[in-house]
Amino acid sequence: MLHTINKSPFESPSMQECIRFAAPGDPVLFIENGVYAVQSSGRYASDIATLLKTNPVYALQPDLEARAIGSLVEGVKTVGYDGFVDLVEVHRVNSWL
Amino acid sequence: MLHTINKSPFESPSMQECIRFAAPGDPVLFIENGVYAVQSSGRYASDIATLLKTNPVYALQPDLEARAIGSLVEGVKTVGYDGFVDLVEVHRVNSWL
Amino acid sequence: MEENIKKIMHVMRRAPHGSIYTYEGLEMILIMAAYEQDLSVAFIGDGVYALKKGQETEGISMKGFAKTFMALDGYDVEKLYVDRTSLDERGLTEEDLLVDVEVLDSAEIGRRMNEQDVVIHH
Amino acid sequence: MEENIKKIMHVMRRAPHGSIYTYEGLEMILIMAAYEQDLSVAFIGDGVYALKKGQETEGISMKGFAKTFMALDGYDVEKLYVDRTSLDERGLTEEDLLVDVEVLDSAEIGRRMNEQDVVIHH
Amino acid sequence: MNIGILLKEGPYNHQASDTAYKFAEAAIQKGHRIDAVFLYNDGVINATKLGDPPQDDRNIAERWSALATEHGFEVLACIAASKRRGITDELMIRGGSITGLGTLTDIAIRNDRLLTFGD
Amino acid sequence: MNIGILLKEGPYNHQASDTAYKFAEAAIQKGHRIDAVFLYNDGVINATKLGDPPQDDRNIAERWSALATEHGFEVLACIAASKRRGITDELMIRGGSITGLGTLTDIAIRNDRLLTFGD
Repeated sequence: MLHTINKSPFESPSMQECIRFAAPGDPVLFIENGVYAVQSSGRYASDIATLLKTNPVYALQPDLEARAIGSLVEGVKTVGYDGFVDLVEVHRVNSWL
Repeated sequence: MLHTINKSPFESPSMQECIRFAAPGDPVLFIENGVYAVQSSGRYASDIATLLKTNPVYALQPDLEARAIGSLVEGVKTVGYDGFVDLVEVHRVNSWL
Repeated sequence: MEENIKKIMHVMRRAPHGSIYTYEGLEMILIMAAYEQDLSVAFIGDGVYALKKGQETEGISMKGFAKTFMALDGYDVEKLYVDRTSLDERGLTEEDLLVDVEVLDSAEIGRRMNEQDVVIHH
Repeated sequence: MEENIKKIMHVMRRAPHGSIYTYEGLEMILIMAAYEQDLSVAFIGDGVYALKKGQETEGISMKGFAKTFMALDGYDVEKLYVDRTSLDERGLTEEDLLVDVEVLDSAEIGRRMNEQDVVIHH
Repeated sequence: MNIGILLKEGPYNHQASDTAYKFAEAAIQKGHRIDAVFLYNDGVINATKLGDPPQDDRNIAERWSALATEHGFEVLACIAASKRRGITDELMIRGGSITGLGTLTDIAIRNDRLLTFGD
Repeated sequence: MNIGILLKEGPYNHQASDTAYKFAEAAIQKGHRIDAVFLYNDGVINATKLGDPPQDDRNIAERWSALATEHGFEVLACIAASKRRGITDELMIRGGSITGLGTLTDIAIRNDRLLTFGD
C-alpha cells in the first residue's frame, strides 16, 4: 500500500501518524508541503533516515523544486507525476490528508 | 493584547507558537478546536499550567460544551461570546490562525 | 477478495465541529453503507474526539452528530476501530466513548488498513 | 500613536504553494502599502519558507511569488522580521533567504507584535 | 466601540464563520457597532445566496445577510479572491457586495478593533 | 488501469486540485483511464464555471473541463456538499454535473484505484 503525505511535518502530525500505521515495506511518497520532511538539513531528517531502514521513501520532484529543496536525506528517491502514477500502478493508495 | 488560539494542540503548533511570542500578562483565549488544550487530563495540561503562571487563560464555554470538555486545568476561566467581547473591549486582538 | 465486494475504510482524523470533515465523512459512510460493501471506520488522532460522550452543540448553533455514529450499527457498519495510542494521548478511555468500538493497537489497525482496497481520510 | 497612522503587522505562518494563504497575504500587503500606514511583516514557523531562494514553480504550474517579497521595499514596506528559532528548526540561515530581513529572537518579535494596532495572520 | 471583522474561511467547512457570527451578535447586543465584515481567501464563499443547507441546519449566508441589513453593516467580499473562486455580483446575498482590498485597509484604519477569524 | 479520483478541497486555496490534475494528466499519458473525478467537501467549488483567475495564472476549472471532455470522464460534485456551498447545476463547467454519494460508491467499487486529494 502506497502512503502519501502532503503536510509539512512542522505543521501537522500527518507524517508521524502515517509512520505509526504503515506496514514495513510499504512505500511512502511525500508530496505538496509534505516534502519539507525529506530535507537533509531539517529537524525531521533523522525520522526519515529511520523510516528508510524499513520503507522505501519517495518525494515528488516538482514539489521539491517549487520549495527549493535540493539536498535530500540519503536514500530518498525523487519521482515526477509519471513516477507517482507508476507507484499507483503497483500499489493501492492511502492518502494521509 | 488578547491572543486567540483556535486549533487543537495535537494537530497544529499554533499554541506553542503563540506562547513563544505572547508577552507576560497578555490574556490567552482558547476557542473552537483550540479548547482541547485546556482539558485537565490531556497531554497539554502542564503547558497550560505553566502558561497560567504568567498569563490569564480563558476558554470559550460553548466550544467546551460542544466538545464535552468538563474538567479544565485549574485556573482556566470560561467565558461566553459576551465574555469574548468583554476581553476585546479591553485588549487589541491577535488571532493565531 | 470476494467478487464485487470491496473493502473500504474511512479514517476519521479530525476533531469535530472545528471543521466539517468528520460530519461530511459520516454522511459519506451512511450512503456507502447501503451498497453492501465491506466497510470499516477507524478513529485516529483527534478523530477519536468525534465519539466523546456528552457533546452539546446548541451553544455553537450546530447540529450534533456524535449520536449518529451509534446508528451505524443499524446500517451493518460494525467495524469501528479506535486507536489506543490516540485515546491515551488525550487522557481518554473506552468509557468516555459514546459507541461500542474495538480499541486496538496502532499496529493492528495498520494491519487492517493494509487489507483495504480503498482508504478514505476525512 | 500618531493620528490616523495605524501599526499593522502581517504574520506569515504557512509554507508556500501548499495553500494560497501566503500568496493572498502578500496581495493584501501590496494594497495596504499604498495607504501610508506603519506596516510590518513577520515570518514565523513554516512562513519562513516563503522567503527561500531558488523556488521554481513551473513544475506545479503555479506562479512563483517569492521574488515579489523583494519588491516590498519599493512600496516602503521595509520592516520584515524573521523568527530566528523558526529558521534554526528548519536548518536555514539568513543566506538561504531571498530578501533582506531582520532576523530576530522570538521575544523581540513578540515585543514588536505587542505594539501593533492590528495583527493579521495569513 | 467600532469593530471590523476579517473572515478568511468559507461557511460550513470550518467553524470560523460561525464563531465570527456569534461574536458579532454578542458585540451588537453589548452596544458595540460592527462596521463591516470583510471576506478574504475562501471566506468570500460566505457571500453567495445560492447556499441551500439542510432544513434542520443553520443557513450561514442568510444569517449574515439578516444581521448585516438589520444592523446597517456590509458584508464585503474581496474582488480578487472572489474571482478565483467564482463568486460574482449576481450571487451576492442582500447586504453583500464585492470590493477591493483598499476597503479592508480603510476598515483596519477607521475601527477600534479588527478581528480575524479563519483556520 | 481504471482510476477514480476523490477531490476534497476547492481550487487555489489548497494545492489538492493542482496535484490531482497533474496526476490525472500523467495517468492518461501513460495509457490509464480516469473514470471520474468526484468532488466532496469544499472540492465542489472546482466545478463552477464562474471562476475568473488572473490572466497569467492557471484556470483550474477550465483545465478540469478540458481534460474531462477530451478524455471522456465526468467531474461530479456531491449534491449535499454543493448545496451547503452554493454550487448549483447552472454553475457547472462543461463536463461537470451534480450527483449523489451513491455515485462515489460506484466509483470506489468499479475502479482499480480510488485516489484521494485534499488537505
